[in-house]
Amino acid sequence: MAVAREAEPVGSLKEVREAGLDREDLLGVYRNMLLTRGIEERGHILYKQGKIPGSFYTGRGNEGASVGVATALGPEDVGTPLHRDMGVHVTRGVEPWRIFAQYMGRSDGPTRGRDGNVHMADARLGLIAMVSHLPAMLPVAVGCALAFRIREEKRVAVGWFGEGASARGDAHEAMTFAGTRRLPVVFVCDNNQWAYSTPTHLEYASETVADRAQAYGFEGVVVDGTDVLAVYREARRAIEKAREGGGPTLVECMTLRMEGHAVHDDASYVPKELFEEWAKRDPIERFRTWLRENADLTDDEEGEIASEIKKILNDAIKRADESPLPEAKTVTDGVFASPEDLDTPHHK
Amino acid sequence: MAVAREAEPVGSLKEVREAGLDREDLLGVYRNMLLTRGIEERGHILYKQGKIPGSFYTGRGNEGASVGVATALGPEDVGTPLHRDMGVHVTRGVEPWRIFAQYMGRSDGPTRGRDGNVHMADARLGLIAMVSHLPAMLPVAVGCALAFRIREEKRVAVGWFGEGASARGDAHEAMTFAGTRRLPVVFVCDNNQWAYSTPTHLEYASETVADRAQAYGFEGVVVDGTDVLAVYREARRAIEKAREGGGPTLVECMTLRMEGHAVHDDASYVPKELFEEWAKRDPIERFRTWLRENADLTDDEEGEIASEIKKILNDAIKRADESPLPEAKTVTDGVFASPEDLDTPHHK
Amino acid sequence: MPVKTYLQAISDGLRQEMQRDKRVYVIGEDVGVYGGAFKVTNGFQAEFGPWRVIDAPLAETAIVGSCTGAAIMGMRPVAEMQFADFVSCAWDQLVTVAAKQFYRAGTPIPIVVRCPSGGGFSGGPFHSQNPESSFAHIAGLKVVCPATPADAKGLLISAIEDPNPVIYFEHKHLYRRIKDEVPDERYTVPFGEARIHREGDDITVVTWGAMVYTADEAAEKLAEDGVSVEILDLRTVVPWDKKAVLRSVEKTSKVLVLHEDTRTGGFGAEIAATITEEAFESLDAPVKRIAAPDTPVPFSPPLEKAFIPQVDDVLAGLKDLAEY
Amino acid sequence: MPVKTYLQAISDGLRQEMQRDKRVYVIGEDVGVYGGAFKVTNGFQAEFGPWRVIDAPLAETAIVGSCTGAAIMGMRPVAEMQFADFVSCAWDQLVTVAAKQFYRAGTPIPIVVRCPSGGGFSGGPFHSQNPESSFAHIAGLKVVCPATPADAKGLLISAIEDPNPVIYFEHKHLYRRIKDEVPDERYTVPFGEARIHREGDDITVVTWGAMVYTADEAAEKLAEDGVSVEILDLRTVVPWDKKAVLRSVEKTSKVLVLHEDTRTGGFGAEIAATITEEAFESLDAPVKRIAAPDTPVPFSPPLEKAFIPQVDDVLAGLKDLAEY
Ligand SMILES: Cc1ncc(C[n+]2csc(CCOP(=O)(O)OP(=O)(O)O)c2C)c(N)n1
Ligand SMILES: Cc1ncc(C[n+]2csc(CCOP(=O)(O)OP(=O)(O)O)c2C)c(N)n1
Ligand SMILES: [Mg+2]
Ligand SMILES: [Mg+2]
Repeated sequence: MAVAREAEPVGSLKEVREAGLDREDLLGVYRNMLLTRGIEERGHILYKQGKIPGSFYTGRGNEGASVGVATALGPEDVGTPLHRDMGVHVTRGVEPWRIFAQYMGRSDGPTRGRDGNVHMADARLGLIAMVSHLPAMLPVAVGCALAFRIREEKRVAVGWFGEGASARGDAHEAMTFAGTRRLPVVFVCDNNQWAYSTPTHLEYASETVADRAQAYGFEGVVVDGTDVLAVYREARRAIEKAREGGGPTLVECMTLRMEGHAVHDDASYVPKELFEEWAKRDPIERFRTWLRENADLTDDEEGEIASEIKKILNDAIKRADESPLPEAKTVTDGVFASPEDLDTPHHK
Repeated sequence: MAVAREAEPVGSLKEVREAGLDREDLLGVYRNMLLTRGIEERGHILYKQGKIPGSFYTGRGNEGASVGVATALGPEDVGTPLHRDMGVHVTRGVEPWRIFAQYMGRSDGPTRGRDGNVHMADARLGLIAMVSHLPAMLPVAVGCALAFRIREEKRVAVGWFGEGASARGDAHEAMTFAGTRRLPVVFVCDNNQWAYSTPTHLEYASETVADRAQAYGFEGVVVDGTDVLAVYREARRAIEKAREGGGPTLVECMTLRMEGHAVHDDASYVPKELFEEWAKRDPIERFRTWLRENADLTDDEEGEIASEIKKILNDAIKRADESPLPEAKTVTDGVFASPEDLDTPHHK
Repeated sequence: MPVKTYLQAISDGLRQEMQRDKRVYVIGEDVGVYGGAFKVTNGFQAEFGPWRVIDAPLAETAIVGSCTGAAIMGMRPVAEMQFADFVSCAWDQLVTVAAKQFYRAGTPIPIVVRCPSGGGFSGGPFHSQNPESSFAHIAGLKVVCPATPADAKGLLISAIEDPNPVIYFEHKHLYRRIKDEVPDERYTVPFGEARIHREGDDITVVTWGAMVYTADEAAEKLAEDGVSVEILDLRTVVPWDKKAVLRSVEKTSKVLVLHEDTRTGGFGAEIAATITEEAFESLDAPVKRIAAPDTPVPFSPPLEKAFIPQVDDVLAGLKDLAEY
Repeated sequence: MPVKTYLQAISDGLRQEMQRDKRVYVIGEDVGVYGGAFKVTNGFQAEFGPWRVIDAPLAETAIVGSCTGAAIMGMRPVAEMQFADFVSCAWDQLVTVAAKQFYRAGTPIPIVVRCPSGGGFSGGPFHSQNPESSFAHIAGLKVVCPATPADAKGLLISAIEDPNPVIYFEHKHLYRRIKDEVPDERYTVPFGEARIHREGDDITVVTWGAMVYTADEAAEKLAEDGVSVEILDLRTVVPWDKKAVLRSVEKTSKVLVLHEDTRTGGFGAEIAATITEEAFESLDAPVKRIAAPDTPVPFSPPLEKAFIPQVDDVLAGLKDLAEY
């Protein structure tokens, strides 16, 4: 018995305008999706060139979901995006060269070479760097919301989690606490149908992850994660509801993880037909078609955007590659913060 | 929106017979409830006399729920009862004198003075000793069920938890795993409306705890925990369903914790009217009335049982008091098990 | 100066800081309406309201994890574990998120986790532990173990001020047993500065928490034999005052490290190893450790007494050293 | 005798034990269909079926907690953490339930938790840790850290046989790098018996895991200077072979304790403190410790290299000792 609401797809430009996006915004969304994919594709190439140490993860197929939710965030809102959510960083405005610097372990990456992959965030953009341990950032997101509630600020926190990580206690405790206190937090489940090699029926036994919201006293919504506008609309609803004191919502974005878990994984355990089916629903392709049909996206504009993105990426990689590796002697710096370190936007 | 089933009360003797209990069984249930309460009342007196070190906890008001579930267990079934579930130990047949020895920290208590209160169990009776950390025994109960499933044994594990402890991650992970694998485990929530001083609406935001079962893909049932026969019937249904491969059930037994959290707590935060209301529904009194009305319990029988219990308790306390305190020099014994220690009923 | 119990000093210090700094809030199980299992926050909810004295669900991961988030948003959370033992349920949030976030991401996490710790009253295996050594090994956490009422207050205020995650162990056996003068005004006690609890010349005892008093009783007895013992109360285990310890060792040449936590891998090993490494030439005897044996904390009084280091155990250790 | 990688030795040992003993089963994330993140259980599910090679939900508490229950019911569970780092999510189940159950309730908990640990390939803060010291402090747990393929197999079988909870750290950097002869037949390597990896007379190195090879390279270099180094590979950290260590120290009079885990409160402190306590008169120099600095494990190669003790660091330490 499913109890969560299933969100309908988004139709016309008019509908989208009502949801708060004008044409310029829509092109921005498109740009962010392309940039997100571009960063990860280029990262993959850099990895194969041996320029990225360790492992490498991407969120291919999740660009609509991540950009959609991030577009719905207000400027003062905050979030804890995960390893499939590059689109959130991009949408919030992190400079692409810093992401490549992060990938390559350089001093100018947001973690200054101390962590890799998308284990990073720019606090000034309202984002908090993820840890590997999933979904340990959910209680943290709830704590942000708690701070907003205590101070009676109209701000919202968004906590991301995968459908696999929904099995862990941190998800439960975070949602339990948020539900009892009706905190201004939105839980976004990136449901890409696989947790590494594990299919969903071994991770949860409810029909959908969103069905679980009911157990925590709030609403669950399932949305097609390849439909960036539907994601945006549902995220915005949930965020504004939270902002107005309506408490949490669980928004589940359905996608398919279009690559292996990480570079080393060929995902041979995923049925080929599944990939084929979902390839047809590529979020970027889908949105491009929508823009052409509903917002008069022209060949010229498309080309312009594409070359703009290309230039950004080329410049970014070049600049990142000029960033030095951190010096060995700095290894013990900054284990503990000093009082001056509290001089950040949030701590002030 | 409640999604769990609400169990109806139990009516006639006929109905109970169909549920598997004859008159002798019923008197046994009555005895176990009286013995449970007697042990805890006497414990309380011993505590006040300074004979019990540390703190002291009782399950007053939960005798029907604990004895009811335990009565439904098969001889080969196992369970992880908690601090309100003395009735489970009693029903499974632990000797009362050993419980008093446990309370008083003597060598003959099931933990040989190493732990106190009802942090004990006799493994030969299919019970596993609880830890304080709640509800850490739920994943353990699930593991028992997993063993039964692997070996294809028709046995069932019962895991108890309080409504307060339902907030912790262990509950979630245990139920998630059990649900995905349809393991033969029954989750019993002793919902006594308080977690120490914390009321239920600060512990969970669903209407009932049983509503949460849906999130794990199995059935939830709410039953009046002061109605020992209704508890028995629902527990039995759930246990037999699990035994037949039907997977887990969450059975929530509604009661009121009729005393403070522990001896030191006067429970002044509980509205007086609530105590008054629930005092009228005392599970022992209720069952006694039912037995008189439905099973011809006579004054003579009642008197006989009462003095039998009294004698058991007197003898038990005397015998326990003769049990020596453990010797200081044994403090470091048995931190690690030896191969011979595996020579237990389950390990064989 | 008013004389207060250790417990009252903690309570008053916390209240004062909450009055002064609106960013400070308290969260934990039963801390609000009930005033906390040990009544440290008694009356707080009436004074500060339900959103600054928050009755949390029974969910240590949510409690500590939410503190981390709120701290990043500029709050100064003080979490209470009902007993120190239950901090094991927030282990991952502390070691994985809170401890490493500043080093990795440059985000300070100014949170305090108050942990009523320690044994001595038959609390049994799960209401008596001293888990400070486990946290002391995790880079990025500070670990505080006050022994006196004045330190309890001053260190708590320092902990709240500190821009890092601080685990604050308050020893339950000191709560009502130990009374002393505590200044009324706000003050801080700096981290990493040991307190000389007792001056002496012949043997140094390095210890903290309730063991300070055990050591003191033993030293008192030994004084009758003309052996003079210096007792250093570390006050904070991370950072620990290596300088003060080495200074004292240089003077006495003999050291006993004493703690209530279990021996193997306890923080006493770190102290003993460091002393040997850095003051080898000053030592007239091997550094001796006295600690609880490697077992869970047993419940029954004779076992618990055999578990927690007693005055006689310390006395015997000191005599061994004196005679070495 | 066939030559196998460290990884293959673990895999073969586990398979052999599962063939022999129906009570043994494997549970973990992606251990079944995928064969485990490092392919240790590759092909196992096809051989033993889905109920003996169990793909668990992403839920370490459920994984470890369920092992405890199944063990009490007579099974011999072997859990795999995908990376050792994630065992922090099962901390409470291990220290609160599994470690203490036998002492309290007399119920043995024969479980093995396999933890792929260690750094050296830019795994970053959460895929490189060596958390053995944290567990070594908890009474009731055994802690195993094999360094060679033959030990990896024999210690794993001992771990499965052992009636206690065993945390088995398999160093990822040895997985495919280290190859050696491994007997085909079933055999056990007893816990608590150190292996002399290299015989020598002048300095003793006490270490385990991947550091055995780092120490060996340094010793090789130092041999050119005519200094002879003895390397003891502890093999198990709990129990650890105090006797063998003291025997070696008596011979060499100088000791270096080396580990990849961070320094403060690391298990090296316990070893150093014990050596000083029990062999003070044999020591010609203070026991030296080399370990990772007190930071999270950094990702970027120059930082990671500065974090993990390198051959040159060990060499410098040995030279210091030689010259003391
Ligand atoms: C607590 C924890 N255990 C194990 C892992 C290893 N791990 C990394 S990602 C992953 C799968 C996560 O699945 P899901 O939550 O669905 O996110 P996805 O990767 O599919 O986006 C696993 C098991 C982890 N990161 N954290
Ligand atoms: C993990 C954990 N945190 C805190 C406690 C302290 N504590 C003991 S009982 C209790 C309340 C439990 O409430 P509930 O689960 O409803 O059980 P009840 O005592 O009401 O039967 C608390 C907070 C604990 N035992 N375990
Ligand atoms: Mg997924
Ligand atoms: Mg309750």
